[in-house]
Amino acid sequence: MREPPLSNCEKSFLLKAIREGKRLDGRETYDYRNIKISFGTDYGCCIVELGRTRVLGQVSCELVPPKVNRPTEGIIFFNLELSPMASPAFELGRQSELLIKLNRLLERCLRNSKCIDTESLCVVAGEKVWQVRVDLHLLNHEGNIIDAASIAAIVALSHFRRHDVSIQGDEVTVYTPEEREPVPLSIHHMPICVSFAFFQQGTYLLVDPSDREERVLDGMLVIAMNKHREICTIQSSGGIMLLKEQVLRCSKIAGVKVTEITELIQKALENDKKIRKEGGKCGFVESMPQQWITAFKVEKAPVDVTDVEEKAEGILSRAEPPAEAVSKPVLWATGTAQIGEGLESSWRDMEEEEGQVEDEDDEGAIDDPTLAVTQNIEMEDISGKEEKKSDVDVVVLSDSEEEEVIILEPEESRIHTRSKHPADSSATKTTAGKKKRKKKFAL
Amino acid sequence: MPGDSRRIRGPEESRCPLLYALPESPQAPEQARTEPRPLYARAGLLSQAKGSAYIETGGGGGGTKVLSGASGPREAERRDGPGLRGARLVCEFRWAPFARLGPRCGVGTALERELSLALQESLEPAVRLERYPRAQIHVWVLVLEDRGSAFASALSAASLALADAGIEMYDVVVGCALSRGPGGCLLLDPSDRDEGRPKSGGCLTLALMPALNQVCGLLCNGEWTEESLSQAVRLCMEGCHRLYPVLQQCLVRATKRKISVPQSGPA
Amino acid sequence: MAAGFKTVEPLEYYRRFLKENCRPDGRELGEFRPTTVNIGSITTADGSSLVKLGSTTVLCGIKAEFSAPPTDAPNKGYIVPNVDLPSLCSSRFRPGPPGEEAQVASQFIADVIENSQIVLKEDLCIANGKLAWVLYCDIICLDYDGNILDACTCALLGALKNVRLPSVKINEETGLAEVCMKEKSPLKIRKNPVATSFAIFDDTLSLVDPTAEEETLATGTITIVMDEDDRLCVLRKPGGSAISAEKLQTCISRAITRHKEVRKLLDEVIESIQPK
Amino acid sequence: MAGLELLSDQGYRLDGRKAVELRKIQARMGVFAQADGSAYIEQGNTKALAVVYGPHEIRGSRSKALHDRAVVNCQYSMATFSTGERKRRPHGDRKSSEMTLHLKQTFEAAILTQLYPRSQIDIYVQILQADGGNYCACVNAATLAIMDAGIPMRDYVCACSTGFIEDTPLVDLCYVEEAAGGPQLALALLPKSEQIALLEMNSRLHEDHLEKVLDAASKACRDVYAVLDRVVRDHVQEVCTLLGE
Amino acid sequence: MAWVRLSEAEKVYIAHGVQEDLRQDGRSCEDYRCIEVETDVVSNTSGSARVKLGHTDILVGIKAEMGTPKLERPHEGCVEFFVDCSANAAPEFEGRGGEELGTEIANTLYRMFNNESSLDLKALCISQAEHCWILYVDVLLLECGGNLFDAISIGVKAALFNTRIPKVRILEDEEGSKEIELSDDPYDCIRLNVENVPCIITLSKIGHRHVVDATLQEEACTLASLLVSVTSKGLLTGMKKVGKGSLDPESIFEMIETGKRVGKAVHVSLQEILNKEESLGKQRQKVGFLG
Repeated sequence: MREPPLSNCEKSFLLKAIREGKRLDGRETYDYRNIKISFGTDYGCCIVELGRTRVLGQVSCELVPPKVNRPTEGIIFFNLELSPMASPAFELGRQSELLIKLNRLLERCLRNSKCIDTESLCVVAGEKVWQVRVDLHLLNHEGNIIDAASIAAIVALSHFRRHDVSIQGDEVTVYTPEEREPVPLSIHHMPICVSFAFFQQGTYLLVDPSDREERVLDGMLVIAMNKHREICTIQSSGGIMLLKEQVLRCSKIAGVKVTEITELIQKALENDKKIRKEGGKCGFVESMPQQWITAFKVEKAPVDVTDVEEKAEGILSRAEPPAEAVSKPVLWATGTAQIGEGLESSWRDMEEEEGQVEDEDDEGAIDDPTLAVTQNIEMEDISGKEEKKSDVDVVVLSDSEEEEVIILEPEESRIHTRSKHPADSSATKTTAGKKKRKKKFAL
Repeated sequence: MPGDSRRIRGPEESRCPLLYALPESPQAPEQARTEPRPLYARAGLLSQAKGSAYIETGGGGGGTKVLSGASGPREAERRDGPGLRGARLVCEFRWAPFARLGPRCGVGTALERELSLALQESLEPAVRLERYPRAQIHVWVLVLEDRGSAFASALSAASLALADAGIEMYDVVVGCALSRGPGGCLLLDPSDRDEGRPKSGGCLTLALMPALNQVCGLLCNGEWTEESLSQAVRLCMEGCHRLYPVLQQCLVRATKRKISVPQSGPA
Repeated sequence: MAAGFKTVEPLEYYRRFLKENCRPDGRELGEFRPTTVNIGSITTADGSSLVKLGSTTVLCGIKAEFSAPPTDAPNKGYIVPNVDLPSLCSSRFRPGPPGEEAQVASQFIADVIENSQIVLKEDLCIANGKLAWVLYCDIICLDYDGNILDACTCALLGALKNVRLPSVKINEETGLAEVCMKEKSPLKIRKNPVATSFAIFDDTLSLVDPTAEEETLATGTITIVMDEDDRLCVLRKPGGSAISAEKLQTCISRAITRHKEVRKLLDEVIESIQPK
Repeated sequence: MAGLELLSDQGYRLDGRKAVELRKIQARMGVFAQADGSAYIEQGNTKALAVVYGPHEIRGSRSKALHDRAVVNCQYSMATFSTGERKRRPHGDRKSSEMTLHLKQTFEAAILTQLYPRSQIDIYVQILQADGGNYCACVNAATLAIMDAGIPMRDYVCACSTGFIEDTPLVDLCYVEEAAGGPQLALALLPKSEQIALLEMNSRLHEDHLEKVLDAASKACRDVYAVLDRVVRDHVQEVCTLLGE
Repeated sequence: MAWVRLSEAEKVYIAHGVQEDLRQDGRSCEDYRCIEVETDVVSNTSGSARVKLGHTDILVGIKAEMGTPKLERPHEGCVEFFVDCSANAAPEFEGRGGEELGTEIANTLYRMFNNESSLDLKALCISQAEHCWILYVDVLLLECGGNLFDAISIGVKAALFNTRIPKVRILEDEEGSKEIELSDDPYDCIRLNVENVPCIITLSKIGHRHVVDATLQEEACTLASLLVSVTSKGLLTGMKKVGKGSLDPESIFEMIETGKRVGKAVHVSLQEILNKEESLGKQRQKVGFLG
């Protein structure tokens, strides 16, 4: 489904508001929406909410052989999915331009900036390394996916714990969490994307655009930075012309925003750690505001299970016992048998006819002037061969089943048998074997 | 990175046990053969396809079994391209995974694609495509067991299926294959053993419209001299002519069955 | 006239027949179409069988190959079943990768293998942690006229019974496998699962072995897989109209009878191709 | 990073260039006869080919047409033998798709698309040999090809990559310098107005250095501009002589 | 443009011309257009060549990479063909549009090289069942002006001639573990014997006659053509009918004969150019796309 276009009136309203330095949700120009981070019960699972944009991050890992050109490095794979659940405008399974752009931005922001020590993921050089897979799912789309996704990715990675391994000789042992405490990944720094939206050819600038603002903007600039004010990625997009000064200004703002967000992330991580240590409850359910869920208040519907067994017994006793009489299969030929009969089907008459082996070379049918007499030829000359075979008695592989299949047509057969005999005699040997084979495959 | 979730997947890599087989006794020396192997053909056996045909050739210990189905003419899916004036013929040729000795064949290999195209180009001259503007006709060929000359049988089977589907054609296309042994002797309608012989000199598959004496498909590899190649083409054509009556009979029979006239010969 | 009525009101057409306790093709409600089994006809496969249920035709070919056993189960081999519904068998299928129905059927067959333990995966291991058999069971539908699940299950069982694996020795020195193609032995078949499918009409009537037409008109289908000890291996009822417990019990009884029939049929065929 | 010294104490780079020196640029317009515009560029060992078709009617579904401007359609593709290790696919992977997207953005901004409503302009670039600065070579080649096709633009679009090592910005990185993993920035600039058509940066660079690097990059882009301008003028002169004017 | 559309009148005009042995551009039926061949145009490949045949423009790059031999052929290296019909040649080829034609050409190349003598694959084996060279022959189609198969096969031959694979030594230490040492001397290399590498000659049937090296316009009036691959000695290593038409048997024999004759001539002149270029050595000015 295509997103319904924004009406001109809505557009001009939005732009006018931006010109006046106002935003629909009451934020200031450089304000972020509320960021909320919650963790799942498992390590490496989190939901990041940016306003109402929600991204679920999930990290998993497995042991794989490394890439040939980098034998001592682990592999990190990022995958962001935009499901129709987040917005009806997204189609499933199609690599849209937006998706490619976002995925590459994430890769560049997190992988190229080397925020994770990939060498620490190596188990046996050239043979086994950890492959870390970061799956991000957009659950709800209300603008600025990339910022939310980058936060979710780094939070999930920082929260994740992988199985511990030990190496003894060639043997690699992977310990379950019960055997050994899982180990966190070593993270060098935390790059976070900050998006800037430009309006009216770069005259106005907003931080963290919402979906409506995204639809009227002229261009975007994404800057990824860590709290040490190191820029990890810059990406301009959309068809606007920027000036150097604008870029520099944005990078200043990004520095401030990143520091705030990093603090928030660290607080959230510590908080979660504390809860887990104390053995408190964790998981998404805990982070859901109770008052929204009305289902908890519904009383349980009573299910009466007392007499289930008796009921079942009753049904069983009343049911007809399976019929004892079983139809007897008919063996057509070696390897072919049938049960049931009657009923015409297009495959069925095959079986009746299957004895009709056409061996035109053997019959010399090419030179045969009676070529026009088709339908019955084969049957008859088989009968001819049949006779022949018993006469000559060459290689009889297994003749017992053959008769069952072949339908002889007495009136005409004799005529043809006669006409075919001279050509037949030389070829009988091959035919006998052949016919048997044909029958094996009852097509 | 994401794998194919639409099939049930086995291990990443598996190897054919034949590779580890102990060496067997030497094969029987080849002999020149100028006669095609016996052939069994039957048209109109599938209940769902509009036209269908089954061909089985070869003897002893299994033969080449080919099943073909045709559907159409129906409305063309693609409206662009050069197909407006006549129908588009879409052909698919493939082997069942277990159709060949040796390793299990994968789906959509390069060879299958090449042969699908060759099949299409060999059938196109025979089908009166201009009678079905803006339409498309599908032909599928599935090789159930390949004991040599599978593509030649596929050509015949496909054209039978088209005829069985009632598509207008100029003639039935007959396929015939030939292989040349290292000694230079020509073997008509080779078995898989002949085809797979190391250092075999080459293989040729020819498609012929016998009534019009027009060659509508030719596919060959290996090393040939001009003379041997011409000789091979001639032999293949002869082979096609010999198979032609069988296919004709098969069609007549299928038609009779269709109109369900009780068996009373035209004589 | 009847043909016209059938095209315009297919459901009503069927109902008239069903009222008389018979079906347009002349069968009774509880009657299977003639079932033909042909085993061992594909010589290039290690085991094969062709099953026909009326017009529905399914071919199963099994190829055995070597592979390293899975890391989490070093004493097991693999069975890889795949059902292919090519456009050849019915115009309802598109060419290309397996469609929904083929995926569902493949999964169903995989479930049958897993639940019934038809062949123990341990039997397929050659050398612990080193080498194991992979059985690629490719089931191709050649003609689709309904009830492919029954046909596929039967074809799979037939083909598995036909499998002859060459003997394998591991060469001590080289560590490589040595295969002797001359000495072949059959697989050990532990269970004989047989499927029986029903189409449910108008929420009450159940027809056994539905044709393609009946499947499309039915309000629901149900497939029951039984083994020789009268145990349920798989019971598949994908949505559709509800069925009462009594009705279900009748279906199961029918499935038991069907199991006996098919078992006998397969045994007879296998017997006939046994080298004497 | 480790091992290789990318900038010697004397201020020379691996290939003997100075920090702000470009590689040798050679270019030719009008390489192919069948396309509407085409150009070939060599920047050191990076070789790129650009072909332009259009403006023409929209190909495929008409719903893609824009009522007020032309659709710019790009494809970035790398010859399978262009890289040190053979590439499996010429295009269609994530990186190439991203590059395609970037090219599209760059030229949507630079071409006066509003002059050709409801039509389409195809720009296809092909890397024949990759030795760093692929994006930049493509942009430069595409600029020439668009000019060859006679499609009006706001200005030349000149692109150049810049790295940053030991507090010195290095312009026009070659493959070895790129692979070292230091910060790198690609800039596509409209030289006259100093407007940035595309800015892309990777790896880690401290914010304080951003300005320095940006300055070096825009200087390099202006240098590229001088070369491209020369090529265009020579080409036009050549064509004029051929036409006998 | 991969193909053109012609009006009926244009087709008749071309067919009549062919009948008179005078084609649109003044050639006779068995004349080729001018072929430009240049080798060693992409420096990071093991061998490369660019071929220009009329408006057809082909770039072939060959890369030799180390790999493991195929299980069934442990004593041989392998050759992989890949044809990229890039969007440069025709907008229809954008995205996956060129794949169909690309695989068709690649499959044809596989077929024509599928014999014992075309290339000595045993020479590409380094150590049995362990290491071998895999030659990736990548063809890039830059412009289509008809007769792709011929131009590509000429390009492949020229690039194979130009290919230099570094020599390899296998060092074995006491424990039996092997190590592979690549020679870093650029002159210490293996060269391939291209004497038996075939060229494809496409014979297009127009009217009652057949022409070689058809242009796009001529291809548009061709119903059927025959690809014949010929070695320099006149051996035929493959044949294939393409197009929707059929051929009568007599014309096939004629076409085989013409193909063989023309093919031998093409090989002679190609070898001449390649030898000449080789003899110039380093003095040769590389033109590439700048000329």
